[in-house]
Amino acid sequence: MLQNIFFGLSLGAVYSLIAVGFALVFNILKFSNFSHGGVMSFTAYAGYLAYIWIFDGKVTGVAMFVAVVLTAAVVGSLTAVGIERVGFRRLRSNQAPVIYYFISSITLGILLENIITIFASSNFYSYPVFFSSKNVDLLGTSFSVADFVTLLFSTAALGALLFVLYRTKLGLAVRTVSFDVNTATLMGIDPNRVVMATFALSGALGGISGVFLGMNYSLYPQLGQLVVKGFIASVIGGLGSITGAVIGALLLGIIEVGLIGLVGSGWMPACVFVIMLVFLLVRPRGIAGVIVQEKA
Amino acid sequence: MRNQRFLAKTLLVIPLIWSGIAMAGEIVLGNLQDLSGPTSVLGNAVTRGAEVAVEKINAAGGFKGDKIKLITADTKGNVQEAIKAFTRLVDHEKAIAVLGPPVSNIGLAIAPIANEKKIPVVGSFIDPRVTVQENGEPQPSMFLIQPTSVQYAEIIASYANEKLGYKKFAVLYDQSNAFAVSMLKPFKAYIEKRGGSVVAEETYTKSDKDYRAQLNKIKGAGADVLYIPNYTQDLVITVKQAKQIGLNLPMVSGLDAAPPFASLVGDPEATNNIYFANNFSDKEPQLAEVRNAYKAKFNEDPINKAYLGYDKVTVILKAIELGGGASGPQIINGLSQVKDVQGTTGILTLSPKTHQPVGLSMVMYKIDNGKYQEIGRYVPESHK
Amino acid sequence: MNSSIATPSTCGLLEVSGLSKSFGGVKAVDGFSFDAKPGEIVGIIGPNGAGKTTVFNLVTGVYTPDSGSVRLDGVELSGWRQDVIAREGIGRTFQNIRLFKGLSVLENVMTASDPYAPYNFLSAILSMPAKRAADRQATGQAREYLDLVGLGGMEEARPESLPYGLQRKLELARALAIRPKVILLDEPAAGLNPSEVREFIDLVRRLHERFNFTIVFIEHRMEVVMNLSHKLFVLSFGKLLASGEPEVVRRNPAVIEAYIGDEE
Amino acid sequence: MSYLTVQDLHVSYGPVQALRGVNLHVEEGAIVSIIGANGAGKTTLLNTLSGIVKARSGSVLLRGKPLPERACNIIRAGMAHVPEGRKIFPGFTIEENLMAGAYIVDDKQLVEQRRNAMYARFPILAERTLQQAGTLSGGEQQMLAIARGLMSDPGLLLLDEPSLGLAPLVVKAVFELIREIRDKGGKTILLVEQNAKKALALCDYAYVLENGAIVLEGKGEDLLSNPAIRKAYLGAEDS
Amino acid sequence: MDYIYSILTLTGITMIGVMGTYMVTGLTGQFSFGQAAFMAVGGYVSAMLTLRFNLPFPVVVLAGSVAATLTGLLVGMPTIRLRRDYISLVTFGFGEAIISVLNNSAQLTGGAEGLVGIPKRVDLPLVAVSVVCCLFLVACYKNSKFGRQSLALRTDELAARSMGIDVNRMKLVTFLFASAITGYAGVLYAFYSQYLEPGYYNWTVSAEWLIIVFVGGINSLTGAMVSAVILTGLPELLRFASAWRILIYCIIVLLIINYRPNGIFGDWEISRLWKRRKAVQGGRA
Repeated sequence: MLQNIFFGLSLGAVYSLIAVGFALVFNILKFSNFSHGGVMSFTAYAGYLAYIWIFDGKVTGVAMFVAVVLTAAVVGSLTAVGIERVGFRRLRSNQAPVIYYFISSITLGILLENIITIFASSNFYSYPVFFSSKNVDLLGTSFSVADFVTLLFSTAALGALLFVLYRTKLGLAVRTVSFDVNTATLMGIDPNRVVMATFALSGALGGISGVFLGMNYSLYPQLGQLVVKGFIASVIGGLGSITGAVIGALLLGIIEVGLIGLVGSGWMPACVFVIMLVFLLVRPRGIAGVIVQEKA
Repeated sequence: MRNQRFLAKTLLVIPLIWSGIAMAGEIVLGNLQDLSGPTSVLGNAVTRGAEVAVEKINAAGGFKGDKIKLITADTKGNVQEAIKAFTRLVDHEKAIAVLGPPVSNIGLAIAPIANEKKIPVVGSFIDPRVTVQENGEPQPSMFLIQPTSVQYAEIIASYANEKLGYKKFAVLYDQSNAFAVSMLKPFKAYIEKRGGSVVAEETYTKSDKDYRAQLNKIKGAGADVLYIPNYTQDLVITVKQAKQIGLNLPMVSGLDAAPPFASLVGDPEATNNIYFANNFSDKEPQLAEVRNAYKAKFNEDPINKAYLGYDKVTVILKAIELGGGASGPQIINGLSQVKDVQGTTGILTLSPKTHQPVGLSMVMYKIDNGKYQEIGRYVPESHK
Repeated sequence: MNSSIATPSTCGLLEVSGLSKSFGGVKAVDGFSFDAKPGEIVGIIGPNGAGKTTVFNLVTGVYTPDSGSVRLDGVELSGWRQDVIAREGIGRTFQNIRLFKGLSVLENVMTASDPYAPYNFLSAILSMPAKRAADRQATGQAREYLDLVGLGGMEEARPESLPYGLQRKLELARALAIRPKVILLDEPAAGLNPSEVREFIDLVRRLHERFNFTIVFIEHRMEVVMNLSHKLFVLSFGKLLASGEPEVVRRNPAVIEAYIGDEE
Repeated sequence: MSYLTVQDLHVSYGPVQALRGVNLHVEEGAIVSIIGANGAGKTTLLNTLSGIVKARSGSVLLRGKPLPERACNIIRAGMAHVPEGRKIFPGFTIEENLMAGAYIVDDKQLVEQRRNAMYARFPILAERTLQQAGTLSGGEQQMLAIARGLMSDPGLLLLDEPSLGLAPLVVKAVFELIREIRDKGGKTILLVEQNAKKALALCDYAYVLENGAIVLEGKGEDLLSNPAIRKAYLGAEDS
Repeated sequence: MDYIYSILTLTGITMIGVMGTYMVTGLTGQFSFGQAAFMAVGGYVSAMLTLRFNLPFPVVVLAGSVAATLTGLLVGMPTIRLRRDYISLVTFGFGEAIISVLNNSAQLTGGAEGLVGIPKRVDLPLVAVSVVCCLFLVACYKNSKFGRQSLALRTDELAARSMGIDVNRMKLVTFLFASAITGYAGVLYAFYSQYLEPGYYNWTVSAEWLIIVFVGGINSLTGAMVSAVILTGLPELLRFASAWRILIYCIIVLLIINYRPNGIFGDWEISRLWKRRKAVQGGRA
């Protein structure tokens, strides 16, 4: 039982990084950003290339891990900012309906995935082993160092994000724009720069997720399709809410693992659907909906 | 509106201009592969292997003086795309034979068309339904150059059961993956016929990335061995997570455990005590030339699908020789007569009754602490 | 002075009493009551933020009132769904024109009669005679309404391509087409220039003469208010401040104060 | 010298003319109010000044210089806008709202200093710095909005209907506050108000806006007794 | 010529599938992210009935469409009132659930290995006739009170309600009709390709259909159809570019979304040409 909850949580931790990157953009532009999946695939490979071309032989172990993660985060930021420029900037100045952002993001996701397929897909790749593969036993559950690091790093990344959002001027600007663009402008905040910054943050998270996915699951172009888990989690969590996305992701992880134990893995997706349906009927605003309602 | 009409007209005209017309003295082989979909790694490997073969033949003056032209069409891993791509290769590019994909679903989808058009497809789609119809007749145009999933699964099952002495099996497979599913049923049937049993059967689907809950259930089931007939990227996750939860069972798998699998895992302790059956042996002399040519051209090691791609070209050319001409029906005729042809993956004999190879052995390997050890070719008694 | 407007009869058609609604602790409407007799034209005025549009939204079911009742012809409507209330016979226009952009001018008006169109799904997809006849009739009626408001000949235009004044008229035609017993106009003259305002007043009078329905409107252009209304209700801070004949109301010191503010 | 000069400002929303050639001047240190009925174009005027709405033609000069092109830079030129309906950030704490107001100020010490000054001036806010702003009462929200507007220490403060939806006692407090901001803070204030009497009593100079055009202007106390004001609000006496 | 035929046939089937997406997204503004699942339901139900009970083709066609409609009812009833993003999530989840059920009921459906042995009952003429018929039905629907009310509620739900339109009911009716049409596309596909597999119906197909509708024009059936032809044909034209073709495809889609924000056709319909002519004639009379 405890073991299963732990599995669920660590799976949820992976999902939550994705979901938060996803929710960040929703927070500002109010659409589900499916290009986030493309960013994850892209950065997973970028991190790998950085390892092969730059860091290999220079650093090892944890230092290598940090180097790769940082590179991926930077590449992710740049990619996401580029995506905003190519896919959404014009739509914003045209004040296009949200639906167009959505379509644009799906197309960009496919585009990135395809770029990887063209350049990197006649073989499998994987990251080097960053950590000792020893298991740690704790409270009757056993988990690997990599798992632990994933959990730790996800928490740290989310913590850093929350710090940025709630303790820095940039975060203040992001939250302000998310509430009302015009009023934010009156405060002297440039919405374009805030949107770019948001994409950069989201991209950095995408980069970190990408490395984790690559590290745990090896590299292949469709890696980023795991973005759908982020989508589910952030909708359950209450769209646009960062904490909601985290809770939604952890919940999704636990539910998935729990269902595998209960009904077997074959029926799991169908059961997840039914649970999701019932949940949305009972609580159409998602978990964090309470907070949203209180605001009104 | 005028612009749009112009656009539409232009779009309609382009395919007519782009007509592929086969040149005289040229043999056009179609290559139907997944270049951009979920199994693009496999499709790209087949393509590169085939390119190596074609390049080698053309460099030596072509096949009986005719240059070989390989035209590759992408299926996106999607059967509807595959149908379009296949008809294009045949009707438009005038391919006289097609190198099939290593994916059975696509084989199943194009079989009716290939039969109708009498264009042979030589593939590595292991689902026996691709090559043999429900009534027991062979699919006239479909040929397989590696063991079927039944043969393949039986080779693995037989080895695990008879050579290694395992009785109680656990299985973990991707329920949404046709390859994995097709490798499961015959395996179970073979094991159960021999008095063994499957004590735990767990599944996952394509979008799942965490199998620890399943592995944990398997852990408590008291199995001797774990059978994992899945794609490479899944195997990587499986062994890593098995180690994490302290599941120390030996494992048996298909050729997806072949290199670079162990190096992808990168953890010798996790890749321990794993047996698998592959199509080829690195030690066999016929391989070296292909491997070197491949490495020289693409600067990477070929994976097993690349050898199969190479062999598909070899077999088709052999069939042209045997059938007496380079037309679809002649090649089909020739393919039924393929006997004792040396391929990179073994000595091929195709049965005219099933269009499947007969008595093709596979090469057993063991991974010990991340190191591959070749055990040798194996074929169960019942296949001989 | 408003002799051209038909005299209303005596019993109430729309009776709203004790209407209250708060949003997050702020009382937007607080026990407001008003009534309109058949054929009467009633104006609701009040300073910015007094809750006028909220009253309309409560009457038409956009919001559910916290308390109070809305009765049309003696039937209690509060708590009903918006579309049911509309079908009961309350039509409305909006402060910021809300036309259907994907539809032509004609189709915009037709949507009003569509909920009653006497044909089923099967006739619709097969374009059976019943459907065609019904649509032909609906088209005819819609054209009539368009002619009435002066939009004849613009049936196929897109609403967003019309000048602003015509968009207001189109919205009016669309509201008329549901054949309401009561029509609620939310700042119908907003954004119109003075000549358009005069034209608009004439138009409303003409329509009223012809259909003799009840009109309740919110307006801040005093020209419109004074020219059209039989009766005025003044709303301030969600509460009824004054009511009665227009001339009397506008001399009411409390009303003047609410509008112009108090002095020290 | 005229602190703010608006010349022949025209604004349209699509086909609707919202402002038709507005001219006005605001002297340094003055309180100038713009009064008019609902829909006369008062809010549009302020939104155009602060760049949220783009003018079709006309010019706006602040201390003789044209305003920056982009809306987000206008506050840097020394003009802060307290929008209609207050628009405080409801999910933020009071402290965060003030910080948002000081977004353009980079000097942390300065921000802290100003924040403390605001708390000193608005004790009601100081009591609950960590409370969510959305839970404040209307009057408190208005105080917060004004305080937020002052955080950038603007030379000119635009106030849009500060009395909207507030009870008379609270309105009185808000108007006293506005006077204090001018008298003690030395700010120039452009006030848009519907509450004409209050606004006229407070201001030095006033403009009456009707249908997007200035119809009347004069000193506050002069207009206060002018019967035309009533007409602007409640229509012609004789029609 | 077979090549052209097969492309035309499959394009025709896609066109019918896209009609479903067009109705849900173009008419009522909902975001169906699992439209392909209805195709799966239609295809599998009809194919299984044929394989197990050998029912005549017309009967299974009907059964397939009805099954898709009933599934639509099951999904639509509880969810149609939810807001847009939730509808996309629910339809998405539904699509995944259908795939998992198909994979998991291998005895019935063949599971991931797919269903083989479906007789060939569909050819180009039948598909062509189907496209014309479905187009007729959908165009009539759009042009009826149902279409008008759907379009009205798409642009402005509040205003639509105030016109007496029962918004939820109208959304549901359109959703069901779309399910039926998409289900029919599924039947055609099953009996053309003679092979079905669950993996084909995943969300990327639904997403592709959405892209098609948007490229064609936010609110134009004509546009949706033209863009279905172009965007399913385009990859064929680009085959010479093999691996690059999806890339080119994406870039073209992005250019259209960015530089022609209402899609190729906006809300223009081909029937307007005809209407205008009639209006001109009417004017003369």
